[in-house]
Amino acid sequence: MPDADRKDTPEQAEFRAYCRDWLHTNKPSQPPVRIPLGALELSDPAALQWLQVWQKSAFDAGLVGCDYPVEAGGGGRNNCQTIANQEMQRAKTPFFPNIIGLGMAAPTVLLHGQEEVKNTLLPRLFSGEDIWCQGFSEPGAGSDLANQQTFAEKRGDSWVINGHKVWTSLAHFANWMILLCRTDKTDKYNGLSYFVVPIQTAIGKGVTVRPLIKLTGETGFNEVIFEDLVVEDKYRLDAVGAGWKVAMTTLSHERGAGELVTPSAGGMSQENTKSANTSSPSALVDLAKTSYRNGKTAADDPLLRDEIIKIMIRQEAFRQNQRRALVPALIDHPMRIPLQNKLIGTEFNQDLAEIAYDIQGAASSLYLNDDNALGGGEWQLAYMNSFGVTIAAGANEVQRNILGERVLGMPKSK
Amino acid sequence: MPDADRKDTPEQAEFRAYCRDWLHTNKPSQPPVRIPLGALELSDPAALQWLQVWQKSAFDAGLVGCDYPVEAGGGGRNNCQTIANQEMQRAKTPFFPNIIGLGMAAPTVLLHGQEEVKNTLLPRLFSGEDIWCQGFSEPGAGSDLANQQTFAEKRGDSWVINGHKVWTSLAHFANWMILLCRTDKTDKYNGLSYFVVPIQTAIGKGVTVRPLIKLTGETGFNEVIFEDLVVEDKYRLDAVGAGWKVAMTTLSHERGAGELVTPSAGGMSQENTKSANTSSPSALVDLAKTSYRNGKTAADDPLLRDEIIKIMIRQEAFRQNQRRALVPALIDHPMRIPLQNKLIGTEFNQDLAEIAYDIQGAASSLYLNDDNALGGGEWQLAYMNSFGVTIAAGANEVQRNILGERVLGMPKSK
Amino acid sequence: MIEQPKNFGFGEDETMLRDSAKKFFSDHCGADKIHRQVAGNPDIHRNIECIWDKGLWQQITELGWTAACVPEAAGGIGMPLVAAVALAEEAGRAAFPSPLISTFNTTFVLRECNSAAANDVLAQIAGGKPMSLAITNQQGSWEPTDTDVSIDNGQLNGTAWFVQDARKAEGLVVSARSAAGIGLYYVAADADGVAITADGIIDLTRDQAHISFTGVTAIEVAAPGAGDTALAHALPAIQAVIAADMVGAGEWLLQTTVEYANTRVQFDRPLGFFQAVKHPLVNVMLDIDRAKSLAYSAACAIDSDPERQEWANTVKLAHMAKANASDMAVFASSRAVQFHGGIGFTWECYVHLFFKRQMHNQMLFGDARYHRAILADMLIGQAA
Amino acid sequence: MIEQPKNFGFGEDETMLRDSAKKFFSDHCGADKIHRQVAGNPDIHRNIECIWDKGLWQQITELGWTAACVPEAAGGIGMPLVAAVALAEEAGRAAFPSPLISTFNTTFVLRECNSAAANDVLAQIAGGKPMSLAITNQQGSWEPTDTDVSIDNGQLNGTAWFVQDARKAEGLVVSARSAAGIGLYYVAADADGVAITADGIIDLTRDQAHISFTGVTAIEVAAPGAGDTALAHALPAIQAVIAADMVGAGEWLLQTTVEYANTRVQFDRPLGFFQAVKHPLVNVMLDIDRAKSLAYSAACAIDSDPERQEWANTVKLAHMAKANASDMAVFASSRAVQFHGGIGFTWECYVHLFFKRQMHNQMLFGDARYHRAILADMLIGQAA
Repeated sequence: MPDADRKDTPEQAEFRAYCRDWLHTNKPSQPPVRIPLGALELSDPAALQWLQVWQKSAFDAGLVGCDYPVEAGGGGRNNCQTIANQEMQRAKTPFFPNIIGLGMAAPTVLLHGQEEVKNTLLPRLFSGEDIWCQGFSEPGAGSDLANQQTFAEKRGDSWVINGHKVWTSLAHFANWMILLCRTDKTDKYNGLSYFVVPIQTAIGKGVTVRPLIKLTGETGFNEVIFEDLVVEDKYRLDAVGAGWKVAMTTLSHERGAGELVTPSAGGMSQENTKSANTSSPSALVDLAKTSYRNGKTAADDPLLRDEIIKIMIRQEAFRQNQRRALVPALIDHPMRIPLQNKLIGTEFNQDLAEIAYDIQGAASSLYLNDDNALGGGEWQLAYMNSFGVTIAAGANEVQRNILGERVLGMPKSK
Repeated sequence: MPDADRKDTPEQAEFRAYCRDWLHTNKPSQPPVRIPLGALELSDPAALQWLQVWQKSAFDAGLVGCDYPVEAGGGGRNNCQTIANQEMQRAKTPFFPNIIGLGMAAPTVLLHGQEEVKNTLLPRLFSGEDIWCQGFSEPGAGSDLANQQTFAEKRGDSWVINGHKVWTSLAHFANWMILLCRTDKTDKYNGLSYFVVPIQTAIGKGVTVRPLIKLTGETGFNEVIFEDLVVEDKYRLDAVGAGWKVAMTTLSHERGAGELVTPSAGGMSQENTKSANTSSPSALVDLAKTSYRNGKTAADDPLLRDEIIKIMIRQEAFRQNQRRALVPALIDHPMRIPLQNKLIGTEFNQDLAEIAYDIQGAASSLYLNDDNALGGGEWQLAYMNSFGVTIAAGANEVQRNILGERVLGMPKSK
Repeated sequence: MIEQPKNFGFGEDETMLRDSAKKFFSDHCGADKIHRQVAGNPDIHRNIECIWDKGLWQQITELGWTAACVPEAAGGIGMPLVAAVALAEEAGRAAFPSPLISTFNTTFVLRECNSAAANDVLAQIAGGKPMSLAITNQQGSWEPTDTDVSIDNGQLNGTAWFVQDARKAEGLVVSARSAAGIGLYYVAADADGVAITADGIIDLTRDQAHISFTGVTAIEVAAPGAGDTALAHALPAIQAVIAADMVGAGEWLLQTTVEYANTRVQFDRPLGFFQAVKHPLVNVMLDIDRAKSLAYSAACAIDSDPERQEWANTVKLAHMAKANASDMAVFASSRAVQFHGGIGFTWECYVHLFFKRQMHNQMLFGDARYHRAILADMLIGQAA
Repeated sequence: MIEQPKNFGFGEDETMLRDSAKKFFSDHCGADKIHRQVAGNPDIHRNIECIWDKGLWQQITELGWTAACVPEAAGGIGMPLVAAVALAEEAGRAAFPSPLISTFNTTFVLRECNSAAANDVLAQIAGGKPMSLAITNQQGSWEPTDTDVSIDNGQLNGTAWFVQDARKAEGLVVSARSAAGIGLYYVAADADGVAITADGIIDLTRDQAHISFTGVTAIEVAAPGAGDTALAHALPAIQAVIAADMVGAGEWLLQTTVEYANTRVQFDRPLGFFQAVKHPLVNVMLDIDRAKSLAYSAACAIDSDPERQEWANTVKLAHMAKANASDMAVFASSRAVQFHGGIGFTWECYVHLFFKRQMHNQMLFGDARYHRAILADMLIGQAA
């Protein structure tokens, strides 16, 4: 969410002007293929390739990794990624496809990896040449992340990995994976270690990637099975047994609570489709103005109006929370707002899409393959997909535990 | 809730005619003193006395304890208490003051007491000459009822009781108490025993009753402190160590899930006050028709209309649930509906009164001591009092545990 | 006040019918089997198909399900409406793909037509012919007076929308407007001038279509001006039956989720230990019980009051049943997916079959807000 | 778009003022002390009293609180509105019985009058004189054009209702109707013809009254036709300040309940272990944070836009703040009582002070539904 309220430093102001100028000339025009709503929904290789070209051009122009060290492929600037992000969102560019690489792998590798690994991997990560995925979830380790069963055994200078990861978004395209696994079966939390693993080159040689189908009918995430995959020790991040600590770096960045700002573009309107922007209450208003309930437009229904306003209040409050989170005098606990973001954001999207169901009445039965579906059926798709994120990355029930325990100081519920 | 849908047996039909006839002649006229909404709110001795006269006359006429054995003061009838209750509610009589005696003590004493105790105590209980209270809650034993600390020590043929009971409704008027206490400190559940205790005669001689003030400003419940109170062994119900089992009899009757129907009257309109009937959605409609929100009556506000209808649906569903609960072919688990009643009933009353707040707008600020308060301020009082029952008798959080565990078969949450 | 049976009319025959339906579905329609049948192709852009098992339909017509609520005078069994409600509940619990509910709904409408022509069609239903209602306009209105089809010189023209199980039905009852008001008309689904266009819907256990009529010759079953009345008289039964379908599906979702929560271990405890899982599931149960009792009471009220002396009470109960069941359907589905975690988010987990059926059901013949708005006008009075 | 300070205007002075208020309240207004002061007589039929500590009022006026948001031109300090919001938040956290909020609200109205007479009254406020608004009709309408008081020949007649802190205020700003429209008038609370009748209210930390005016000579502070405009311009500030009071009280309720839940043991565990307690308290926290950020942003928008160039945005933020805070106030209060169990249901537990203040606050200047209805007209458009 851009925050135009803040004043730029001189470095930021100069960089903002540069970005705006560059984007004016170089923003991609409409894509020749259908681009999904987000990177995690990518399933068409042609769409991926088109987005990779865009990410590379933005990287080459210095808009990706701005605040990372120069030797790791970054721009060596101070607090400029936010500026680039704001300008890319203002210009409504396409999103970046390497979302897990940028948001989770990059800060983790930077903060915990060896120099050689950083300097080799990060430039290709920023450019989008390499696509990354995340090997955290397992059949028995969902919300209980520390319950990892995938095992890495030290053999000589290398590690041999066996196990089963699930819900692995983008694994069908990814070259690299960030991998949390067990190296000691006697200690739940201190028995974990963290690796970066080249998976694409190992497919058929210790790695199997199998697509999982979502309840929406889409693919996009996968099972990844490791059978005696050999990984060099240099790809371990931080110490043996420090995996839980490293994973927390990853998760705090995933939750938007990390020290490094994730390069992020987006906002391009999909003018070549009938798709609705299913994360925007104002799109909901548009939907309500074209949907009918018993001879009246849904936008005239007082109950639906109230629901729409409730969700608009939540949106505005989220925005103002982000603004307040940056003012130390106005927050009691530094993690109180950042740790809310995953919970609030995912429930916002779920409730937004549920209201869209109610607005459409009978037409809510229609799906993407129906020509009469309002907004191309994307709201219904968004409602179903919303459960992916209220479940993933620590189900929201666990998020509420975290907030109660870490922010309010209440006893653990388990 | 009267259930006019069911057909009477010949005995019931005859008894119904008798009740109707008797009530036609003997229903009390309007009381000379303010009668509160329920027995648990009794604080004026004059009101109590007037209600005791009414209960005695109903008992003498055979409308109280109809299904209890004759030797215990009952009517020796079959399934006739329901008929008497329906007719008393139909006639809108006053309520009975000895509510804890009738609803909790009587079935417990009948099912677990010695003959002599039953036959001595129950007639005076039914007539209302004796008022009963319940000594279950303690400062450290609220929802966790089994955590009783009040201790009964066997000395010779008697028991010596020491401890501290709280939230004891009606203790300021009561002659008798049903008392759960510990007789063995080494076993949480099997270390409990259950007594009936004459408390009024012991005041100043081992018993102290101190009124507690509710957040509404009303009195009505109390602390009861036992210091070396001596109780005869015949007043023990069931075996030493069987207290938890006996308490379950009490609680299942309290929850309306016991085998004996509680004698219950009520419904008298309080025509000598401005008081609202704060347990009725139709009274809420009346309130909405006389309350204003921005120049419109609240009854025209679509959002409040929707809230009122939601609560009316809950009321009707409750009624139909009670009907279905009596048809074995239509229920999967015998306790599934009865165990819901406390939870549903108390939340219904709370939500009903909260809507009344919303309906009144600015006037919701006014209380019983304001002449302009809508409905005499009783809705506001009802909202505050509603927390008494969502907390008491196993907080509703515990009720949900019980339903999850006993009906759905889920693991214990503690 | 009319006396109603205390058992909602669930006598021996009705209970036996219900229990035989339970057995039928558990023998033939396990969730695994339904899933294999209807969920073979998850592709979001797949062709629109209409998948159902006509052999099973043959069996249930032989068991008398379609005849159950057809009056004896029209060749049926003449059981009370609670029989249909019980069957709908079991069909919902099995997420059964069939035109059963649509055929029931058509039955209820035809029963209110009181015409020889209607009785002829009812006899066909009793004989096992699947039928559906074509009575909804493009705006998805559930009001009996709203239709985009007109009739002139005995010929239907226009389009009916949101027609349920359209490609399974062999006959359609169509509402059409003329100068004299709304009438109801019977046409064979394969009649000349009837063009059925399948909708791409989310629910895998149903099919839905819009149907255009171009100069279609039709049989009048309710005269102009009497059609909307017949529909209005049938709506409480329709609402009760759909509520019952949701109750059955809700119960499947509840029981399946409870089982999962009792076995799935996280943080060294079964999920069901956690109140964040247990308490919402208890709330689902409370919601199901409400909807169930209201659906039974609505059905019983209809059965007990053929003269419609206490019609307002009947209408009230049916609206309440549908409103409560619709809210329950959404809530029960959402919690089932959430508490199944990652598994619940996959196509291979059967939960999505019921989730999608419930989302379809909740809007069918009006969602919760729609019914509550009508109830507000009835019970509070029209707003100024 | 007008540039706003990223810190909502919380500069060094404002932060210092807020921190000194925190200290003032913790020194002088512990919940135990307030309880002893205002809750001495629980009797439900007690006489209506007006209890407050004038000595503390003297101290806070000396600390410059009443002068803070009075413009320098009118003898005040001229701080931004966030200063008043910060003070209101601390006052709410202490359930402080005083006319502070009413005096702020009167200040905001007078600031919008742009008259010499208004500035004279502002100077009295800066000097420490408590004031209140008498602008609400018997139906409890919060619209600037609704009043039951009229003015004719310079004399007020009629009754103003729901006047806050009426018996603490020394002066009143009254809205009154004449043929030329709504004007605003200043009268001393003890002027001839002013009759203050105390209301029996639930909130123990406030007083409220209805005030009848009988031929009262008044000073015009906003001319007929300009009064409702001045009120409309002041309402966002009023809404933000009351929202802040609720945020402070909500935070007290949250922290106090968390502490209780962490120490009270049932079933061998602290209550806070149970998700049925923990998760609702987390939801209270989320609600408080929303209300707080919205209240600050509304105040900052007012401060940043003296010319009202982006007035619609300011109005939006203030309505959102009040709507969100009102819902939060009800929820936070209810959970605090529930989770305090039997203790929370007693008069001796301080929770009821805050519970009652919150229930009063939530309706003051419009409850959540009222503000959302206005927002719907603004953001969706008027309904047909």
